[in-house]
Amino acid sequence: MSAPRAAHEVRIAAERDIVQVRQVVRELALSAGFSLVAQTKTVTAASELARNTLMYGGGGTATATLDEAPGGPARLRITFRDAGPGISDVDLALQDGYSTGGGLGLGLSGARRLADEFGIETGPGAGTAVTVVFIAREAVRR
Amino acid sequence: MSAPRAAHEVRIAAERDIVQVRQVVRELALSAGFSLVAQTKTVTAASELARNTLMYGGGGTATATLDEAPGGPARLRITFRDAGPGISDVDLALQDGYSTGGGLGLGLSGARRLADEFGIETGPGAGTAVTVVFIAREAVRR
Amino acid sequence: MDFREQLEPILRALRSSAPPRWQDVAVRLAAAEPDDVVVQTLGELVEQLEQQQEELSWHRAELSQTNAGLLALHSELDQERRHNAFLDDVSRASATSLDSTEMCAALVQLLRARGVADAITMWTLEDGNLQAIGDEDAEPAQSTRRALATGEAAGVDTARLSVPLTAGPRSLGVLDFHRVDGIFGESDLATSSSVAVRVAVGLRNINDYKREHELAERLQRAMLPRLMVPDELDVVARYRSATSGVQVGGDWFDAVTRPDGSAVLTVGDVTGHGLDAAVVMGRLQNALNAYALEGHRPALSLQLVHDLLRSWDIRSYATAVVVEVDVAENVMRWASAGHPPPLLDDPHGGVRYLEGENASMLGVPFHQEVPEHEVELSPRSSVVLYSDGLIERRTEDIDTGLARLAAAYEAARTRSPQKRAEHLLSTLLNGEAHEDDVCLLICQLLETSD
Amino acid sequence: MDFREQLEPILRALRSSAPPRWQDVAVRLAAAEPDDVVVQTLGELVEQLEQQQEELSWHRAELSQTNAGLLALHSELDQERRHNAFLDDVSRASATSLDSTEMCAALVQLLRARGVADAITMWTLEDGNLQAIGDEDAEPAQSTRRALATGEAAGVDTARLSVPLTAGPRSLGVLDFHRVDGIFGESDLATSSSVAVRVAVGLRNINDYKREHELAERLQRAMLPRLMVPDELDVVARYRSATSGVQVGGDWFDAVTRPDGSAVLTVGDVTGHGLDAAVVMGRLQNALNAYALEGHRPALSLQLVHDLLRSWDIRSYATAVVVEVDVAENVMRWASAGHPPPLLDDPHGGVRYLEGENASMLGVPFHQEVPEHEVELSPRSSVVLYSDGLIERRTEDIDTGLARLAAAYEAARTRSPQKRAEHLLSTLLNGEAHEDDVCLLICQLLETSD
Ligand SMILES: [Mn+2]
Ligand SMILES: [Mn+2]
Ligand SMILES: [Mn+2]
Ligand SMILES: [Mn+2]
Repeated sequence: MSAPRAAHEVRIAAERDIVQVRQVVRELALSAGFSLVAQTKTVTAASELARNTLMYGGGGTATATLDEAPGGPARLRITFRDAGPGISDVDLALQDGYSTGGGLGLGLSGARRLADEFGIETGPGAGTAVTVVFIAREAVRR
Repeated sequence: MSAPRAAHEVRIAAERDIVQVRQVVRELALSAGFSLVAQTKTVTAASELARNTLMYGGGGTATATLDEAPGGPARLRITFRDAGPGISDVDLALQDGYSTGGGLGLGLSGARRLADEFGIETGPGAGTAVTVVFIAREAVRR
Repeated sequence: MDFREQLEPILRALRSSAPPRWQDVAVRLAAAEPDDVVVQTLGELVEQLEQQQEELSWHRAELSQTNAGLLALHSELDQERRHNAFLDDVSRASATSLDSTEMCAALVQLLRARGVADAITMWTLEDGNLQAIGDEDAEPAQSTRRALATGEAAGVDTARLSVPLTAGPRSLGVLDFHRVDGIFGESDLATSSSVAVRVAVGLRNINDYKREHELAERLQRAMLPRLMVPDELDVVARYRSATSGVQVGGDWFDAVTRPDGSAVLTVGDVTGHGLDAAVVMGRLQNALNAYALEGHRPALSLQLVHDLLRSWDIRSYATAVVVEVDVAENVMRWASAGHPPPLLDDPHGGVRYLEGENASMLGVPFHQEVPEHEVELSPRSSVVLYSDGLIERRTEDIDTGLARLAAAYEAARTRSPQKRAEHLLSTLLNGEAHEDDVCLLICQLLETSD
Repeated sequence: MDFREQLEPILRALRSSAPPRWQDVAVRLAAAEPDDVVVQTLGELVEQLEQQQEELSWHRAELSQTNAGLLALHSELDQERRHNAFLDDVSRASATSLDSTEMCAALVQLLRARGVADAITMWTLEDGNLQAIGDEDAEPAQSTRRALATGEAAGVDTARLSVPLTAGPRSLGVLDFHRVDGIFGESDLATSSSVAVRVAVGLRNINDYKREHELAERLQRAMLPRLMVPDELDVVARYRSATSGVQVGGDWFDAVTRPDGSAVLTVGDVTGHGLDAAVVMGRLQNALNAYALEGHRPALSLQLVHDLLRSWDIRSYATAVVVEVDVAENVMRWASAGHPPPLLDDPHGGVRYLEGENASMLGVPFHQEVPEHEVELSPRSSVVLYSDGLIERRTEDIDTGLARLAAAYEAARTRSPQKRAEHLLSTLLNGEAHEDDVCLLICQLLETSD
């Protein structure tokens, strides 16, 4: 028996929608028992991906789902979809934007670093769908 | 011959002043050549101290000075002053708020952790002055 | 009414279903009295909106900057963690082997993977001279010598960076980092010296271990016997230690040729195992060797060594058999102190154990005379000396073991002493782990040319 | 016109110099036509303000949450870095000493400072049994045995947590963590096993080193001579190695008492230094000891040992002096093979060197006869045997050294042999680093009761 899944969809059409994505994701993370640090990582990644959807994809949607498998840790899955021009060179786009200074790379590679799982489907003219998964963990006592 | 010092004072009387403190500090950090990470640490600490000034000191001022000693690295010094009730037990207030869950401690101990130098002058009924110094460093290549 | 300019774009941007038309509003505002409170209110609201808008944009900017800072922080952390993991690996590679060549190989793999260097040379100080590990003939470069002399890294801006290896105040050597393409810069100093610190700890342990290991090994090697036999004899000896790792035990064999051409063969067994037994063994072997060379007969040699052992302040016992082969006279004299009997293979008489009265073990706390026996030797005869480890099994009586040895020796009769020795060991020990040391010596008379 | 409720608080909160009074505005709004565009505009602006206010509060909340998250992240990083630094220290403590007791002490200090444990016990496997370092009699606890048997930590929820120490597939022992106040929980498992992994690496090296060190040490100890002298003599001997760390060299002394009560004293010196010389030394000493005990006179003993040395397949030379003290007859016989002359202190005749023909060095490639000399001894006479390291200096001729030794020995005439030996060493070596090994033996006849 698996716990009920609630899908939360946010349209991303304007700057103000980014902050809404943050809040939806934050609430889900909070309800799944994410630590403050994990919460911040999740929200930061979501915020960057939402910004990419708005700026490079011409807007789209963010869909967040909380997956509470029985016995296992909670998994927060967020998918960002747009119908924009797509990314022709994914490898290049995934290079660490921090060091190369590119705008897109910063969010994309940063989000990949922060997420536990990361997937991207895109191509020239095919739009882009980025999925990140964050897993709730017991705070490790050092 | 020491470089000119520019003192920037921001009154902290309302919520909106906190974001102004952030911006003043961010600009000074940027002009002193702080890396993005160092800048973020500086702004985060300043923001927390400004919030303390507003919430526990009943408002006050933030004074930011950039000290560019010849030959040495730039030093960004920020002092937060209020005429509030002061802190009776400084040691307690400096305990890591993250683990003890207290409101004041979070900002104070966090700011101390982030700053290169940290000083506090306070006492019951004597108001509070907190000074933090951040030093610009070459990004260390690992 | 200077809020009108701001009001117009606000009104135009409204997304409500029926926004008021700006023209209509503008007409009304133009006609309004200066103290019209509704218009005044409109002005105030516009100003309020403007201020709020500004505040909102500050917040947006701050949020996005902070986000960027967080990403950058995590990127730095990633680098830091990888760097720490790398140094951890270096520590591990420096500590997990006490063999310097293995350590170098493990290091190079790490340094290559990390892009720190394509190769390394580890120089150790031997008697004040730099010696490259794995290449005895290598000459240190100038930067290597400089690093050693100054105690600081040398070779920045070249393809070879030399970093001193020090443990406390002691200089252990120099680590050279090489790059095939490219040179080392100032920015490589921190990493290379972090590596060197860890390598130095490992190197110090390697040096300490090596010193002790070499000392122990040479001392043991010096205790192993040297077979010195005349041309008329073919002598082969084997030693199998029950203790793994140690090269000497309490069992020994020896063969010496006297100036007169006779040979003296010995097999002995000091009670107990390990190092204590080995030390006593070394002294007994050495003394028996000296007595034999002096010319003493087997019985007298055993007699003297019994007295000698009693004179030492140790409580040790030993069994031994001494055989003198007089090649000129074709005679063999032998004496035994508590040792299993020699096995003789006479082409005419067959395989048999030599029987004769034994003395007690060497070292027993009383004076004793050692009886000596003599036996004639046919050409191509051979004699087998051995320690009890070859024949004794926990589950059998000793006669069974003796019979098995004789049968096995007989079975390999046509073979050379070497082959017969291997045959005995494989047949009697059966590849199993043996609980006792095993010593075996076979001596065969060769066909003489005269 | 439902925006009025929202407008009222907005208007009241205005901080401008002359804000419109709400009552006035309310009156006007009540009187307005439904399609009044100014009033409609007012409504739209209020709605806009409300929306923007909400957005602003979202941003404020996000910014403050993100700030809190950043602080928490840095707090975690701090812990992580401290944890890494701690484990680094553990690695260092485990690697910087090859002495297990020192390593335990360094570890406890770290573990205490970190609050991980108040004490530890390190158990090593010796012949399959657990042995506590620093406490031979300690018995392993149940959790210790369990950790060894299962290869997993044992003792959670008690005050003793036992973690296995393994190197690859090999079990090396167990590390017990103790707490004085409090118990160990599940959350202590990660840290304790990280510590154990690092300690195991160090322990493996310690074991390897210890094994070799003990082997070398015991072999060396076995080579050191034992002075066995009759009651009538007071014999003292000293050895000073030129090579630090090694306990044996090419110089030796020996003293043996025969069954007839006579004593034989020897000092010898194998050419060269270090281990090779030490091994030859051990065999020569042992053989001379055997010959002496056999009853041979000094000259014959040297003669035999010369032949023996020539028979070995090594190219080594040695000098030696052998002195036989016949206490019953008050006579001393001596022979020397290339060795510096014995020094005699006769209460009646004074301090003088014994003169007499020497043989060549032992091991020279030709047969030689060794001359023997005899001298009468007065009661309380003493004789000094020594190796050339005591008298030779690079910058002097040998006579100067001999004269200095005689003078120094005379100067300390009234003292005991022990004191005279110390006096000679301090006077002649002068606390300086000496280039050659030094061996010294003093033998004094005691006043006999009869
Ligand atoms: Mn044995
Ligand atoms: Mn045996
Ligand atoms: Mn010497
Ligand atoms: Mn010498």
